[in-house]
Amino acid sequence: MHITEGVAPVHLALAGAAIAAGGVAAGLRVMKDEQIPRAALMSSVIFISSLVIRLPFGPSSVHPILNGLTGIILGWVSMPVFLVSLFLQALLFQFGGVTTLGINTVTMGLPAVVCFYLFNGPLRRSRSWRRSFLTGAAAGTVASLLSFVLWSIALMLCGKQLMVIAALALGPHIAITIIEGLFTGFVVAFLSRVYPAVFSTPSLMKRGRAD
Amino acid sequence: MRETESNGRVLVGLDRLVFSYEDNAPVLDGASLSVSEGERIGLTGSIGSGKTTLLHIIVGLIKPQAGTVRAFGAERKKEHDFWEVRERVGLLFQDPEDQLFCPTVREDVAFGPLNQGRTREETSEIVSETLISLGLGGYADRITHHLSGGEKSLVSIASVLAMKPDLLLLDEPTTGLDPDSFDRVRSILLSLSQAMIIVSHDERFIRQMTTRQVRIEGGRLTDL
Amino acid sequence: MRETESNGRVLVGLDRLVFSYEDNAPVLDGASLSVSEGERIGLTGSIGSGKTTLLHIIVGLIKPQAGTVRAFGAERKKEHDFWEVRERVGLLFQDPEDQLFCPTVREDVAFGPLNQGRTREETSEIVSETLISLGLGGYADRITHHLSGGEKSLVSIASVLAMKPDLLLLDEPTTGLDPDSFDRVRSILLSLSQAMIIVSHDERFIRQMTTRQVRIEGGRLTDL
Amino acid sequence: MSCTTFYAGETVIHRLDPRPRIIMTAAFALLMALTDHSGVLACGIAAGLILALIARLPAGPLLKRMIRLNIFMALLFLFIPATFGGRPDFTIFSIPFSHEGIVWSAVITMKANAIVLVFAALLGTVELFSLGHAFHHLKVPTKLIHLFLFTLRYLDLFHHEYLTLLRAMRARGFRPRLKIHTYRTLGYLAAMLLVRSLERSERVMAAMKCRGFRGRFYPIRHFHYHRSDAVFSLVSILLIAVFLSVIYADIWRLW
Repeated sequence: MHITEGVAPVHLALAGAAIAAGGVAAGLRVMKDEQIPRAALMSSVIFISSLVIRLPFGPSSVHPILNGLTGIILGWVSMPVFLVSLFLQALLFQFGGVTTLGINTVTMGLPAVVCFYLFNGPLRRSRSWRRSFLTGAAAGTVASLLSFVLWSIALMLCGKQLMVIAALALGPHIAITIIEGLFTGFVVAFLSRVYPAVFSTPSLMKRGRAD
Repeated sequence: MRETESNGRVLVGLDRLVFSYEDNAPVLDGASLSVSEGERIGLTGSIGSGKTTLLHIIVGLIKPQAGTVRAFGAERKKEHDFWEVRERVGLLFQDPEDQLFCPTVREDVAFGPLNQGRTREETSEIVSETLISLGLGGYADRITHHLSGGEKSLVSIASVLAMKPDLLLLDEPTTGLDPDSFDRVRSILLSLSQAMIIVSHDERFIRQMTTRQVRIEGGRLTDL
Repeated sequence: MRETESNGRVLVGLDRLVFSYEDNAPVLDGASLSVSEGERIGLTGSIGSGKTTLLHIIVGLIKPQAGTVRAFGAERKKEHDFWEVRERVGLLFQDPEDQLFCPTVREDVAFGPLNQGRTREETSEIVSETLISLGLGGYADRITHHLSGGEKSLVSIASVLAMKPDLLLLDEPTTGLDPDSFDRVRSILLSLSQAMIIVSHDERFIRQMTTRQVRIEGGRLTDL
Repeated sequence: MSCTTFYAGETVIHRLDPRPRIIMTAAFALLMALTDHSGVLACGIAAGLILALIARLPAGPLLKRMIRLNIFMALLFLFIPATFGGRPDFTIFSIPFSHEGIVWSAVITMKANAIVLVFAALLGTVELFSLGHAFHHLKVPTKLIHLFLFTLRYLDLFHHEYLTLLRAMRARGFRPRLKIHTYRTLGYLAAMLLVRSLERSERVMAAMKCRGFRGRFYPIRHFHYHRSDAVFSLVSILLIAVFLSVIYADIWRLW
């Protein structure tokens, strides 16, 4: 779900960077200093998980995207979290790239923010395993589809002829979306059972810990 | 239990294993051990002497650089050779936190049997049986992560026993337990009929629990 | 060190503390303790008995539901009452990974002094001093997460000592250490002149290191 | 982790101040994104190769990166010329491959390779934490930098926790298969890691408070701008200026 290095012409790279900068600034404003460790440690786990977890898909496997999950938990803070994570991916593995960093942050981060507004409230009110699972699955699905839509639009703006690539990716991406939904559903169901406080943003510092 | 003789069928045979982590000096350097049905072996040795490594080699989580692993009548080399081994050997990790990852106790205990290919009904029966036999009858729907340290230890034992293994590998099953949980774990382990290897640095505990004691030192095993 | 008498000024006084996590049974239930200058107190008790909780109450990370905390001559109740306490009490966490959150050793050791309001120059001097005194002279620019477990323990001790605390609270300072690091930590702790509370379940270690032993059981503290 | 970063090294490039390297990489990347001039792009690739040689980037990992990048480029060559329209260069199975499509794909491929080479040689050679500190001096918001530094700090730790849990799952007979059970198990694994990260973040925050943290960070790493850095900056600026004049001279002529 990345726009590859070099594909974006300069005006689009800059436009992407500008939109991303706005979102990141909003995220940084929401995040208080004492929430930095929490956001960062989660970002660490999200980065690791999306790299190492392989979800079986036919004879091969896909990596989870996890932006629906990130969005439900972190809201606007997802924007800086994805900026950091995409920068690291470009630096360490050459996924995405520098010129497309802004665009990719937007295609990953904006759907996350949308999921926060759509699903965080319902999830907080959810009392049953089933409902939490369904809400999580919906978030995973919506985020994955939205990312695909934004990615296709970005691709098309890079060059109309790239529509072929987007069209080719549609089939596999639908399968990926289904898997992503299932996976996110299980993660969210687990969290709402074991650690529901994770969905109520500011109040995480008050829980103590026994030895 | 203590009087069981080690004259049963050989379950696992390790022959001259060599293993080192990256470029360090070998942890195991010609280690050999054979475990027979009904045997209860105590494995002692100082920190970093390779006790845990040895257990992990038996179930193929670590592959030795030299030497052979035989288990249940066949030599085991590749990852898929160990699939059967893992279904018949129960490994209890040192820290229950490393072992338990499901939301509820029920799901954690059911995880092994489901991997063995049992149906939902069989599994749910095994889960209740196992929990009841360990005195954890009311725990099925408790959230694993919220249990106390001692309770987590008991649940992780349950999750291993639910696979009905022929051989148990127990890595420091009692460290950090409060006296009550310690007594409970001890009497559970004494009541089991499976062959087992118990790793511990508590030598008194080892002498009480096992029929044969082995010490690991300089990468080799010697009977005590 | 062992002969130091506990007749100094009282540093911290805990009086009939009550604390429970959420709706569980109280972990502390009338726990009282007083620590004087130069005292070295060993605190033992099984897992979950409230040892860590007690240390966290002293520095105000956890607020007790009843009872009083006095430190350095004043009662401490609110978050900002504890700011001064935290600058004079060094708490060493059980897991060095929690304590070492900065990228490099230098930054980690400097974190406390900078927060205490020391200048850059003072801080950099304190950092080198502290590291050298612990035999970590060449470590300043090492990347924290590349250190070995033993090295992490030593650096986290350095990061606490750099604040020049009057009282040290050490939560299981030796668990998981290899024999070499264990000896190094032990001799460092023996060489310090500060008052300290050492939490450990290793009773032999506690007897060696401390002048007074206290056991926590059923939420209360009793001298041994 | 299987990171293919290149900061282990002792070359001139490794010793340069990270700040001008960041600025020059960004400027270079924008320049490459700006131009379609094949001469400039070829020079860009040459510059990238020269930098990679000077930095002595290990061939294996670098090749792996370049292949990863060029798989997408191969896709472009496969599909774009056939669907681009315009004057066909040749036909395969009566599908016309258009000249414009081939040129377009080639331009994109050159841009991408030039940027990736320079990026790897200039930024890939900065130790990651120094990169964070350098960003601080370039006025990137402090919160973002601490987010970056904390994320980095705990990557290895959580990767290790992941491997530990996965090992325990394998020990109990788990093998990934195309089954709901697999997705559920891996979902629990990720969720468990998140719970652990949250609990650890509380302990980290507590440790920070204990050492007097009241919401202010003090970064202390400083860099020194040496003569070699000035030389590097000057050469880079000159090169970029030459590229720019070529590009604009070209546009002018087209005009």
